[in-house]
Amino acid sequence: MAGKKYNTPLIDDLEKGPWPSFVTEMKKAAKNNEMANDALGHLEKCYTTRKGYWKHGGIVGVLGYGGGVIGRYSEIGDEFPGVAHFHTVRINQPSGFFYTSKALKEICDIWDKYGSGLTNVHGSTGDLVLLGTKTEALEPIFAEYSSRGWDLGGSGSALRTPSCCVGPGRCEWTNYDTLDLTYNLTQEFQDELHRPTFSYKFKIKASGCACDCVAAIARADLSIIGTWKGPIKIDQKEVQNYAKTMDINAEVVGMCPTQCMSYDGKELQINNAECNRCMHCITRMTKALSPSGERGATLCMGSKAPIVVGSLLSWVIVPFIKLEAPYTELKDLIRKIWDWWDENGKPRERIGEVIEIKGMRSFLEAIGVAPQPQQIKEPRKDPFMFYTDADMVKFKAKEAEEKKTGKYNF
Amino acid sequence: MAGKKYNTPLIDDLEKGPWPSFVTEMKKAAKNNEMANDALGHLEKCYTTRKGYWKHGGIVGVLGYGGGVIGRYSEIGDEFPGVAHFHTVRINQPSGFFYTSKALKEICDIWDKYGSGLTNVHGSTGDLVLLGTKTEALEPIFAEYSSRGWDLGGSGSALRTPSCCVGPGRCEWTNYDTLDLTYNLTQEFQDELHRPTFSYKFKIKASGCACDCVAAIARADLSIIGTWKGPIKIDQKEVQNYAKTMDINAEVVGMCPTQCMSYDGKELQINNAECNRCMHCITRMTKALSPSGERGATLCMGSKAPIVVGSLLSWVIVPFIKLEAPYTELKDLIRKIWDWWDENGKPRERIGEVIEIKGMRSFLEAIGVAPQPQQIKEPRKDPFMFYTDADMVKFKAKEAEEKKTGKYNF
Amino acid sequence: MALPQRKTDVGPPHYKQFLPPIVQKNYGKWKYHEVINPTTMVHVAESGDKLWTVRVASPRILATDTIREQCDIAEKYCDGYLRYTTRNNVEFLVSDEKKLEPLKKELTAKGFKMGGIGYGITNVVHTQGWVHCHGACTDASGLVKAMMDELYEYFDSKRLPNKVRLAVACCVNMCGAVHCSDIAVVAVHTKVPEINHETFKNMCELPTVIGSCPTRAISPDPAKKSIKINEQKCMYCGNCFTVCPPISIKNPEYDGVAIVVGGKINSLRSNPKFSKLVIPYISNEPPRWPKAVAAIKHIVEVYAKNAKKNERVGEWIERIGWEKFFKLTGIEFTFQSIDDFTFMRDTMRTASTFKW
Amino acid sequence: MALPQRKTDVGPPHYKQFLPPIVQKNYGKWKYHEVINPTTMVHVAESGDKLWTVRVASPRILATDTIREQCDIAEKYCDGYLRYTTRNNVEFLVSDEKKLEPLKKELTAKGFKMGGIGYGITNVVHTQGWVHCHGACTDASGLVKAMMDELYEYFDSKRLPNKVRLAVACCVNMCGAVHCSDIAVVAVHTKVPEINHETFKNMCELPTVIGSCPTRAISPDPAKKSIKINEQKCMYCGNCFTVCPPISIKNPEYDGVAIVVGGKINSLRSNPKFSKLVIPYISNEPPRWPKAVAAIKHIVEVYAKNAKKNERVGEWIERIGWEKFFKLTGIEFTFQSIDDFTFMRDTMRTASTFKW
Ligand code: SRM
Ligand code: SRM
Ligand code: SRM
Ligand code: SRM
Ligand code: SF4
Ligand code: SF4
Ligand code: SF4
Ligand code: SF4
Ligand code: SF4
Ligand code: SF4
Ligand code: SF4
Ligand code: SF4
Repeated sequence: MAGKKYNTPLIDDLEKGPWPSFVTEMKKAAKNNEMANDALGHLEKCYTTRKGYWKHGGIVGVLGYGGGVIGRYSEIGDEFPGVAHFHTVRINQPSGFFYTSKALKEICDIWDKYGSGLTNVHGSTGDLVLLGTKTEALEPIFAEYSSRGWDLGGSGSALRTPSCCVGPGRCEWTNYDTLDLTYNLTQEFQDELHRPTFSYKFKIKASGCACDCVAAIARADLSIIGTWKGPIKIDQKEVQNYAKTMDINAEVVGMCPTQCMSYDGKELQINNAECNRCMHCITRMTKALSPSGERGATLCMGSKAPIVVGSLLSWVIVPFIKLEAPYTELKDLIRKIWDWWDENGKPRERIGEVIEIKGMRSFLEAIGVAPQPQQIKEPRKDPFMFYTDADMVKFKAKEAEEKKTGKYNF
Repeated sequence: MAGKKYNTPLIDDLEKGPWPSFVTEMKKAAKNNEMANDALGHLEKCYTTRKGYWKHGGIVGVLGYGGGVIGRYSEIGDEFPGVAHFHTVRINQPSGFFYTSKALKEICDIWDKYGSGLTNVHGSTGDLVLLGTKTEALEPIFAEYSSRGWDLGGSGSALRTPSCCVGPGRCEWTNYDTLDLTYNLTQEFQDELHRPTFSYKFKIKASGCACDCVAAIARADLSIIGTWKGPIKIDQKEVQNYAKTMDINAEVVGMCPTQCMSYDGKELQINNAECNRCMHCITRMTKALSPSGERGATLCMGSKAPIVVGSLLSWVIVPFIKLEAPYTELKDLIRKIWDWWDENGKPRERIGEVIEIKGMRSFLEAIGVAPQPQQIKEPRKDPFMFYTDADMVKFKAKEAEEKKTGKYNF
Repeated sequence: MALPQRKTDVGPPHYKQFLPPIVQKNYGKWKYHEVINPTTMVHVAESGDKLWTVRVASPRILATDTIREQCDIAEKYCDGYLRYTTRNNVEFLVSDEKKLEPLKKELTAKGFKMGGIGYGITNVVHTQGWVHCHGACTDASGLVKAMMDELYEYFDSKRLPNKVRLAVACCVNMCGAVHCSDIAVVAVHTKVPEINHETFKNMCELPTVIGSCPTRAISPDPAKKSIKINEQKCMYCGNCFTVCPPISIKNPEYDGVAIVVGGKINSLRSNPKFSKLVIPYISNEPPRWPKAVAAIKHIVEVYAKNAKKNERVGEWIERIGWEKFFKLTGIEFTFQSIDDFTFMRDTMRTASTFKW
Repeated sequence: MALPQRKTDVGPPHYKQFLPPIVQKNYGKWKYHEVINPTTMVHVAESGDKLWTVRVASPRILATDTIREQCDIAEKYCDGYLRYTTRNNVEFLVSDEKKLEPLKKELTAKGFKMGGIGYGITNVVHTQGWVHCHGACTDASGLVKAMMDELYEYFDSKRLPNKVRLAVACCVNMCGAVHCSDIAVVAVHTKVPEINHETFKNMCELPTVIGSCPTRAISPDPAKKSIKINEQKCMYCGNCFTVCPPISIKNPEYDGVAIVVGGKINSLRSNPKFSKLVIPYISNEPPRWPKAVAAIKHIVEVYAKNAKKNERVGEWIERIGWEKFFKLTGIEFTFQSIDDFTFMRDTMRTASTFKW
């Protein structure tokens, strides 16, 4: 099969050194695959001229779906026919990125048959990305994968493939079942994932605790961060064990953001009412400290990359929600969120941007969430605020009541 | 003289209680002054109806000046003829609000002759405000005051009356002569103060140290905050004296924002390289601690009240400037600032707003100030930045130089 | 009598002529000071000279006769010198210790109130209100009087963890720059202004009016040769009314006051801070604004009980967290406290780390 | 051969079938873990069961043959189970301690690189670059390879005060969400795009193109039935180019990379933070980007030397102050570091309290 052998001195240099080389991977694939081979030559040309040659993606895909494939064509397809078309196919990964070798090998076999043999395991959103194929291969690829229980992930103005941290699969800190929630939501919203009808993309990411190992707070429109309501349990014996190898006051107590801990060399104490559950102490002394009480998550909303109005981190919307199958409350909320976004967002406006434009109140009222100080770092600074007629009625009624009782209710 | 006696039950209530009563003051004045008397009745009416009756100020003033008088008319001048006109005259206060009784009494005598006998000592900007007179009295008032060495303060789109803290007059912490600087600048910019030619108001306030007793950082377009370059001198004997009545670790060391202090019960130590000169320790132990080394000020720019785009605090422009008469460097800088503002500001845009619109770089380059990390709390977050052609030439030249020397200059 | 010859651009008189001799002598050479009690402090110069300051409350609106009284006292005890502070108190500067007690005695006798020095509450920065400004949605002097009557003990005797700076603004122009106060009152309108379309065309400039609106709520109404206001966007700042008289915004029933807290000016310990909105609306209740006053007092008391020594209100709140502030004070958290203006991005919380 | 029957909306396979038996048994019942060394950690379940994890570096671009190799190893030591991490490493999960050392031996023998656990540097989150994206102003995979070769010791052995998360974005779309990384590279254009007016009218929608511009630099050019770009306002984000092919922004000479630092994701100790710009421009220097790599290494080393244990890069910098960061690293402070975008108000300093 092997086509033209390209001279690739620049990228060859990237085969040296201790870190595994993507160039080596490309060469591996290139041995039996013309597309991969041309991708090598194509890349060397980029390195030589310091410039990319890919064109804007055209709209390609599979029947009945509006996403899951990123169309890609080269400007210099004549020179590198193997990458004249070079579309990627996004396969929705299983929750937590767990696989069996059997499943993975099957994925590989199909991909070798239809594509470049190159993959991204995984893409930044979470998909298993199959890197580079031709338009005519898309339908066969989809038939092969979907018949074996694999589906495409999201792209375009749609729900994007939800993703999560390993959670209960291998972590002592998770506050809900991140794997199940992610699976469940993905199944629930198959239509929204495959058929773009949103104003823009919508991402969901689920982390089991404040460590946020899937970086939800920074790159998901809906960021689900596990947390708890209850005191931190302390195993004083284990504290003593840590004390043997750790300066508890410097490394833990002194770094507690709320200064609610103390350690006198004998006993560690936590004023739980002041603890903000940042997880620092727990991560540093996992054998000695653990959350207790009610488990659930904080829902945050709106994070995104900088285009157009600057990066956003997700904002706390619901300070605490219990997350247990079938997750009805969360699903209802998500639907309300989408409804509001649909009504208020212009094309290419992420939900965070729309909330910024329309105001948090409009959003919270629409989804039926009350204002709570946990949603903010600090209250507004400028006296430029809205009062609804209903607000005024409420304020006046409160004052009338106060007049009666003689007691103020600020 | 006394006119109609008004029944004023609501405001009469404000004569009770320990705090000195402005109503009592108004009544005092009302005894011999019809305008003050009508002001009383007018105010009672406001209290009764919960509504003000003043109209927008018309343009009134004195010949050759564009400011210094705030025109004020009542909507209900028929009912209260004494306040049908009720303009205020702003007298430029002396630096630091120091007076002799002789001077003050003279001010009072003139005011009784032409006005309501009511004053504000002082207005929020700093002027000695004469509260309420008629249009025809303005020229006589001006002749009387100006001939005795008093001038009007600012109003309108002009330089506003500069103001300062007591500084060297009675404070051990001042880093420059706030009184002299304020006097000197006010004299230098008489034309800008009296003849509005700016886009909007421009305020200057000068505090001798970070205590900022004139609140410059929050309410002056140019906020001058005294500071120093040099270590904090420590008198260990006085430290011991404080230790007798003060928990030095809790009240001083533990509250140092840079955590650069330590106290072992015997000696207080400061790591001056890490000190940010916040003044906390010095104010709490003024006998023991004092700044040393070079004295001067930080120049900050742009603070204002919330209308239109929200309140601003002043931004650091020049981290350090020496301030010694005749203050040539500062005056030149102020002129450059005004020139840039003049070129770039639309009517009713304060300089802070214009800087926000046009960008700090445009402003700093125009006034010839280099970028310095002291100007910012943290660098930009979004990768949306401008590069001039000159920047690119510079970057490339630097890299060429690095290639030659084999050493990077990040 | 003929008027004297007017002069222009003479500027303010030189301050030096108003400095007491002891100040002239020790100008810029002060060594330290001691706060003796809330009414008195002493500054000691490098020369060893001592200067006592007695601070006296002022309603800021002064009748000329009161100024004359102050002058008489200054003549008797201070060689005729006196000064006012940046917060509008009057200060008597005494260089002869023997005159200190007699001065205080006379001040007391004449009904002057001493205090305001050190860690308590001093005079309230405020604005014109109904006494003089067309824009006022409340009276400032009356509010101040009502507040200070209630908080008086913190002026003349009772101490707090640190200074608590109060302010009152009679409209959102916030002339007193109340936006960085420990606790402040801002008077607010709560209803969209009404426009007199008849007079509009003659009295107002369209671009100026449109440009005056912070939220772009105003658009032209060509049919009427006037403007229209988008009710969804207007937040009643009154700026349009300031630039255009035919726009009217005053509303006796619904104008009221809001309470903001946690601001500070100086840079000691922490950066200057804006005050933040905690109570969005209290009805205007002249002559004593009982609920607003009670709210302020309540906040002062909760602060006094919970803050560490030296912590300003805002520093205390930032240490414990705003959610805790609302809990401790029992103040209801409303939508109005959620920023939807220029600082929205920085004020929304972006972490699950808060207190319940 | 006939294709199998396609199905739609099956969604991903259920994760449970991919969980190793020990995980199924102890699912959600983990008690604690111990990081044994940078290559290995062990999780202990409430049941007492132990699960060892060996983490292996991945270039993320994997040939199917490499995946097969990983599968073979998993079959030999992990009953055929394996997982990938959120940062694209591969993890081998061992429930039988006896298999641990043989596994590692085989991994080493096969050239797989173990590491990335605990307080060091793990895989670099990155994007497509010249390998696949039309928008790329640099190559991401190449930069990552060059960086990690240089920083390799922090992956497999040398420790740091805390985790240091690196990322590379090949354009300001920042697909990897590098905007909250300890240290990241963002590729940038530095010149205003050029417009092919001929093709514009057929290929682009005017309102979309105008709306795509963050700085409102684009306005219609009716004469040409195209657009014009205000050179004063364009900051080369390329968003117009993304929505409209006739706009071209690639520039081999002037495209380059910027370095941002101090971001973080988790909420431990301090809130999540955005990364901030410290080096505005370094020329694109494939295949090894020596200056960018040297800059990153330099920052890592200064951090390693100066930070306290447990402090992330951003936490360390916030403790010492950004002015000190520039001083310690010797990085030149440029106008580009001064924010003139949406966070300008919050990032300018409003106090004289800084370090010289
Ligand atoms: C493949 C992937 C990068 C990777 O190498 O991993 C990727 C690739 C592209 N992203 Fe992305 N994005 C990918 C994850 C992200 C992420 C991270 C995440 O999802 O966690 C972000 C930041 C988070 C966010 O959504 O804001 C991201 C923010 C963007 C943006 C900016 C969106 C914004 O609102 O600011 C664009 C621009 C756009 O939508 O036009 C974009 C656009 C693109 C496009 C489609 C370019 C375009 O305009 O046509 C890229 C296609 C590249 C190609 O040819 O393959 N991509 N993109 C990631 C998806 C793989 C997967 O499905 O798993
Ligand atoms: C008298 C005084 C209040 C007082 O009781 O002390 C005052 C009174 C007025 N201010 Fe002020 N401002 C006064 C100090 C301030 C301050 C504080 C300061 O200067 O330190 C501020 C906040 C700082 C600032 O400049 O931003 C202030 C911010 C405003 C604003 C908002 C400006 C802005 O850019 O946001 C306006 C509105 C305007 O300019 O149209 C305003 C407008 C006004 C007007 C002229 C109302 C108007 O629109 O016509 C008021 C006239 C009241 C009257 O009838 O007497 N005044 N004004 C203060 C001047 C006395 C003096 O000369 O000493
Ligand atoms: C007289 C006056 C200056 C003037 O030129 O008139 C003044 C005088 C002094 N101030 Fe002040 N400050 C004066 C307004 C201010 C202001 C401005 C304001 O309130 O509008 C501030 C900023 C307020 C803020 O931060 O919000 C101010 C913040 C301070 C501080 C910082 C307090 C803190 O820890 O937060 C100190 C330090 C201290 O208290 O030890 C201070 C210290 C002092 C000292 C001890 C300075 C000295 O050595 O002489 C003076 C006596 C303090 C006292 O009264 O407790 N002064 N001081 C002002 C008195 C106003 C009044 O009538 O009560
Ligand atoms: C495997 C993985 C989750 C997954 O579902 O794949 C994971 C697994 C663990 N993380 Fe994580 N984290 C993983 C990505 C992340 C991310 C996301 C990212 O980097 O994009 C973060 C947020 C990064 C940030 O804050 O900028 C993250 C921030 C943490 C932290 C907080 C560290 C800190 O103090 O700042 C901890 C706590 C700790 O280190 O003790 C933690 C702790 C852990 C623990 C100890 C949790 C546990 O008990 O099992 C796991 C091993 C830690 C280790 O590798 O050192 N994990 N961890 C991810 C491994 C990526 C890799 O290949 O190296
Ligand atoms: S986010 Fe929390 S629960 Fe999830 S893997 Fe990381 S540490 Fe564990
Ligand atoms: S979880 Fe965080 S806030 Fe709570 S005690 Fe531990 S370190 Fe302190
Ligand atoms: S600002 Fe500083 S120098 Fe001026 S009076 Fe206040 S404490 Fe003294
Ligand atoms: S001036 Fe402030 S930063 Fe400096 S040592 Fe004193 S308290 Fe610390
Ligand atoms: S705050 Fe408003 S109402 Fe009060 S004096 Fe200033 S402009 Fe007038
Ligand atoms: S009151 Fe303020 S917000 Fe409302 S229309 Fe007028 S200017 Fe705009
Ligand atoms: S960061 Fe930009 S260039 Fe890189 S993959 Fe994403 S969209 Fe493409
Ligand atoms: S490159 Fe970005 S800033 Fe420049 S014109 Fe295009 S969209 Fe606007």
